[in-house]
Amino acid sequence: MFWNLPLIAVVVLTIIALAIIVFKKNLIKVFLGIVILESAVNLFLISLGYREGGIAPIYTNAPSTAMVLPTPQALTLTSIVIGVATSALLLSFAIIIWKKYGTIDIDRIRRLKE
Amino acid sequence: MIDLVIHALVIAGLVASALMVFHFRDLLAAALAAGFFSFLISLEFYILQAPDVAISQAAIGAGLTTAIFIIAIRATTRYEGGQP
Amino acid sequence: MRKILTTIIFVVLATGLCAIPAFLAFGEPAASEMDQYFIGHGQSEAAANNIVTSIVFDYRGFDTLGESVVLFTAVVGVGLMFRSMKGGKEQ
Amino acid sequence: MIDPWYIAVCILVILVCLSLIRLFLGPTAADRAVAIDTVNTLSVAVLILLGVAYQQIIFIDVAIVYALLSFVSTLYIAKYLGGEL
Amino acid sequence: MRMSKIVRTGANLLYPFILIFGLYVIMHGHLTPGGGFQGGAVVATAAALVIVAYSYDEVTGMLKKTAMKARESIGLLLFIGAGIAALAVGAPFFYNFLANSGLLFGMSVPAGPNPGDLNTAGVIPIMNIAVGIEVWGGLAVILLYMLSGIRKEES
Amino acid sequence: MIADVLILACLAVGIFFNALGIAGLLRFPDVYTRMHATTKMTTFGSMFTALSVIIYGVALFLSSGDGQYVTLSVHTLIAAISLAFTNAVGSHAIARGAHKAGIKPAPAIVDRLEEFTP
Amino acid sequence: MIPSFIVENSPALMVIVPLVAAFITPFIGRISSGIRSLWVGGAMAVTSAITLILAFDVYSAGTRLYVFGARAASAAIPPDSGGIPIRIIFEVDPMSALMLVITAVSGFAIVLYSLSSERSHTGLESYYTLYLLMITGILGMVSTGDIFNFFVFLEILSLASAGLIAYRIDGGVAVEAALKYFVLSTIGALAILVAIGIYYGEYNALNMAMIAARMQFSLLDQVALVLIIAALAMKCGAVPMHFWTPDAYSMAPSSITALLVVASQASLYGLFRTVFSLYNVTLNAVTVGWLIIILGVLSMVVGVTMAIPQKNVKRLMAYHAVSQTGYMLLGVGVGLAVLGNQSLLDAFGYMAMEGGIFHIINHAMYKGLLFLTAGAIFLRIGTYNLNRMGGLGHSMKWTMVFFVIGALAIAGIPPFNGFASKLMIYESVFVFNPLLAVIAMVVSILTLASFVKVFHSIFMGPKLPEFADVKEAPMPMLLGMGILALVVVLFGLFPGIVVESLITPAAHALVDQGAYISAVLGGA
Amino acid sequence: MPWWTRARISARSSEVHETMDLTSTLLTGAGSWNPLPWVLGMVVAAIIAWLIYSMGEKGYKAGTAQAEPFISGNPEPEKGMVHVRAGNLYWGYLEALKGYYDRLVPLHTGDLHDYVLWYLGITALFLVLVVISA
Repeated sequence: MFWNLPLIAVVVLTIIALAIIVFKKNLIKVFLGIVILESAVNLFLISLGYREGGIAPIYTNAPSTAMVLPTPQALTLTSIVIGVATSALLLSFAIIIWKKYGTIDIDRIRRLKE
Repeated sequence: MIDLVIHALVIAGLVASALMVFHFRDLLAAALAAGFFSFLISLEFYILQAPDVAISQAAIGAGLTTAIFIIAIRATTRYEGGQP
Repeated sequence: MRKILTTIIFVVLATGLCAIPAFLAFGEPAASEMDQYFIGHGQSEAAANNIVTSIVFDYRGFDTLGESVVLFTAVVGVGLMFRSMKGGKEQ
Repeated sequence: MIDPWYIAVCILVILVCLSLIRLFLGPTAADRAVAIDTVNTLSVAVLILLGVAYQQIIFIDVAIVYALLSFVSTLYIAKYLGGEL
Repeated sequence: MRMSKIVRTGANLLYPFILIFGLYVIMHGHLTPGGGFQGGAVVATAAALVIVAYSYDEVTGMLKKTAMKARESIGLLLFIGAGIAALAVGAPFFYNFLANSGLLFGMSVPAGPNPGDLNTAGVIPIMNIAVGIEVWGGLAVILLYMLSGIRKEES
Repeated sequence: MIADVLILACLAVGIFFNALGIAGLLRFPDVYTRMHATTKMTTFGSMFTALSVIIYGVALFLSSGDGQYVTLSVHTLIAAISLAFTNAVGSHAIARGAHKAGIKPAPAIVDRLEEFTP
Repeated sequence: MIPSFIVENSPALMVIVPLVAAFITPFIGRISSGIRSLWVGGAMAVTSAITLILAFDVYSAGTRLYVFGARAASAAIPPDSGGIPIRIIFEVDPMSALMLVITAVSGFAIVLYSLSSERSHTGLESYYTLYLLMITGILGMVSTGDIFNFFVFLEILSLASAGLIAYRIDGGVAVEAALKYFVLSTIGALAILVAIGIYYGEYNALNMAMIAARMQFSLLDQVALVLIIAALAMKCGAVPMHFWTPDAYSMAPSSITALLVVASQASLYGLFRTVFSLYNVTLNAVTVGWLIIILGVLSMVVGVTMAIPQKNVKRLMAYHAVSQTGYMLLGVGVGLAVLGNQSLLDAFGYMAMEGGIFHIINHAMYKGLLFLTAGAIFLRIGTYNLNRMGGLGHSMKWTMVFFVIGALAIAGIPPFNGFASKLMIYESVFVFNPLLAVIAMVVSILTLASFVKVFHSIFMGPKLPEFADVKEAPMPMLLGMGILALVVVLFGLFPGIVVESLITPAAHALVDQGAYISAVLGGA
Repeated sequence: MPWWTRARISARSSEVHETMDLTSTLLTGAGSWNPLPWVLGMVVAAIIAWLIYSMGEKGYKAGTAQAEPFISGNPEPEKGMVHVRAGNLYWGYLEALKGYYDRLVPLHTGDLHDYVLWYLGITALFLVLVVISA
């Protein structure tokens, strides 16, 4: 049970991130929540590939016995770059909204309804 | 055994810094906490034997994401819900 | 009302996500045939010592293309946001 | 016998977690920036020592990247604090 | 506004150093941890360092947005070109046609733990370089655009 | 044997100074004093831990003749040098930024930066 | 006639061509706008041609596989890997081919349209770049056989759509819509990524066929199923997760809205693919089927009732898009609910699914046509507000004709294609549960009612003085609308051959999990 | 002939109407639908309508006083004024379903938090239902 620590951390971090997204009114705060959510998912992927006593999947002079699984690392690399692209686009939206509306409070960004 | 302790400490730090992001009303402080979070998750990747991912998280997460968040805070507002 | 519903949603989601640590073992992957193949053959097929790189650029190179395109898309989108709007009509 | 590298790493990680307290308390943003800067310094030591503890020489690259790059975000924070950004 | 002279000097000194290190990370992507993305991010951070140390107007003289965008497109074209080249050889898209061929980057690797050789891995180093160029341009231009957003607000 | 002692000594010194730095960060009253503690102590401490790794690498190289340990030492040296460089510049920038942000060193009598910058 | 090189590599080429075109477009735009138009139109034409070639090949010769980076298709599954495909595989079966046809036709028509509709706006290089990337995203999503690749293309699609929704940033309202869409789709995409991680952790495979072959429907699989279907149902705009739809559809440029409809259909495709090809009979078909049916019925009713009081014509049409999505969910949901029972499936299940799938292609065509007409009207009179329109039938005759075709098709008036698919849905759903069929018919009547309102207030009445000098929409726009209208009319006049040759293979390919798996894994 | 076509025809061969054009006949589960007779019927109806139209009064001339409406001598209102605008259509329908709309419209708050919460709520609901029923 104790060994599942990273996976438990994934659950806790996901819930914290969703709480930030749902309870915080400020757009930038919400985006920070999304960043944390992304990191939690990345941590999930990486911990799927961990193998007890494994070394990094790189052949060097280090003694090669067992290696951790490489595929999740490749997936996570992709996911990290997608994450930074996402946050850049989101933040530029926030800046434009600040310019046009004068606020980044979610309660007041409500011109589209019904 | 002792690597387990390191592991547990890093994860405790992760959860603590995530909670700090939740707590701070000063967005700059929240962005700093998120930078700290990025660093800790990079350390966690390092411990989980993923140096490739650790490098990219360190470069992108701790370096550039913090920078663009700070630029965005500068372009918008610093305090959640107006000046305290 | 809204608070109660939100709490219920979060409790249910947390319970559902707890299936992950309950059923997936950390440290001993349930199955690893595909990754064993990469570890065993990556060096001879892709001729790279770094297995992660050989997956990223060879076995799953198409994903990497997609990922670069995502970054490109984000850049184009950000450029669209901060474009100068001289000499054109907008809504 | 426990590996001395691991002990050193463990103590340093405890120190990192302690500086989290200053990040939490710090009355001004500058204090928090100082805490982050400190952590950046410590982290390089942590990464180097962990790399040695794992007997993986290639891991040191991560430490170099972190040492070079964390500094940039510090500069952004400082520039923002000074109102120059 | 530019930062103090100490910072500027430090940035000037560190800029080539970070660039070289980024190139190292890119070029050794198939041997050590790293690769196109990581190296590109490192190089982009060097650009970010210059951007932060000098004022925006000075920076736009040094790092042009159009040049950065061009870099991004060229990197991507190089990357997809390395894939299309496989089509030209008669293999499917993204086939690693250079690996173990004896040509450029075509040396084969002995099995098992070894320090590795730069001249291996076929198209992987080429793709690393391409992605490195792309990520460099992309991340730098994102920073420049966001700073230009601040500038427009002031004027 | 001497190498072992040296490594352990450097490690101990490094960790001791790092701990001092964190103590200063936690206990000192304002930004500038905290920065005074952390910048000097942690840079010094981290340099010493890096030094221990360098000694370790050199010692292993001398005993085994394996080239990879030289790589270890050189990379660690690069990390340490870049750390020394960046840390100094970064701390300077933070201090200047904090001063510009209006945080004045409370017990200071003479504030030369204030006098020189309009 | 067609070089075999193109036919063989068409799955790769259909992604390569728009990508390369998108990378070069920013430079082309610097030379001159005419060359840019030519470039984009040409690139889109080539893409459509390759896509149609591929679709034709799939329909005539069966499922196509394309393995990226391996000399032979057999190299995708090396002997040591435990039978797991290690490389990314594009698996184009008739269902994918149907989506490819939709994308090719609408994409080409819309690019013709936007060549003149967006002429006077700034930032056109970015516009066309993102347009081509969006096409790439849709094409990749519907043809990939690798679940992580699906996620990557989904992200390309989300980012490109978000950028394009925010295209008209002047008022800031478009940015608000884009922001809402993008936050939701990011969270949804991360949920999908968690599900991918669960599959990977359980089965150590990323290929959809391989996961399907090993699927056990354990508790973790159930969690993953829920994460995927909730995210994809949100992305296709099912009630009660539809709130982003009217915002985004009404604020995007009209040409993009027409493409967003196709993008939603791609998400819908992902949903069906997950349910049918990934899980199929292992899941509790009745529960999941009824969940999808309930989502569909809610979408139909809420969508159409919210549409009636709308005053903004595009918002009204967006609610109708939600409502029509409900028909597809209903049809395919009925097919899913009887999945375990072969006799019921033969009796009406296939027919319901065919109706739902036929509705996908019909909806993409006529809804795209309607949005394009709305854009043409906006181009000439500068407002979307129905209260300020009137009497445009005198000056915009062709636009009126196209609008009438689209409106009659969406309302299900007999000679048009909407009637055919709705008839299939009504008759088969009536056997399953008469109440659902009655609701579907009532929704259809309400749809007609609301389009009568739109038609009356835009085109009918005397010529208003403020619109005295309104001209007909320019030629390329009419051409783009004409292509879609032609497809609508043809599908309406010859539904038998369309269903027989396009829809039935797609429905059977969707249901037949064994064929999907054995196409990749061999005779297993 | 592809396998699906064979399967289909063998399943429904009894229902195929040999006389009708196969390309345009749509077989639904309970019957068939062919649009061509419908179109034919519409053409016939149009011809009949045209015949009736052509039998009409020949003395009508547009543009003369004949074409003006007779409103008991009142002046004819402006053309733009008589157009019924969209907001006034379906007033009765909306009034009749007021209770329904009063509940439905406020759900569309435009608040991002609500959007996210609806999504998460549906996920949670599906999770409960799927896991319980499995």
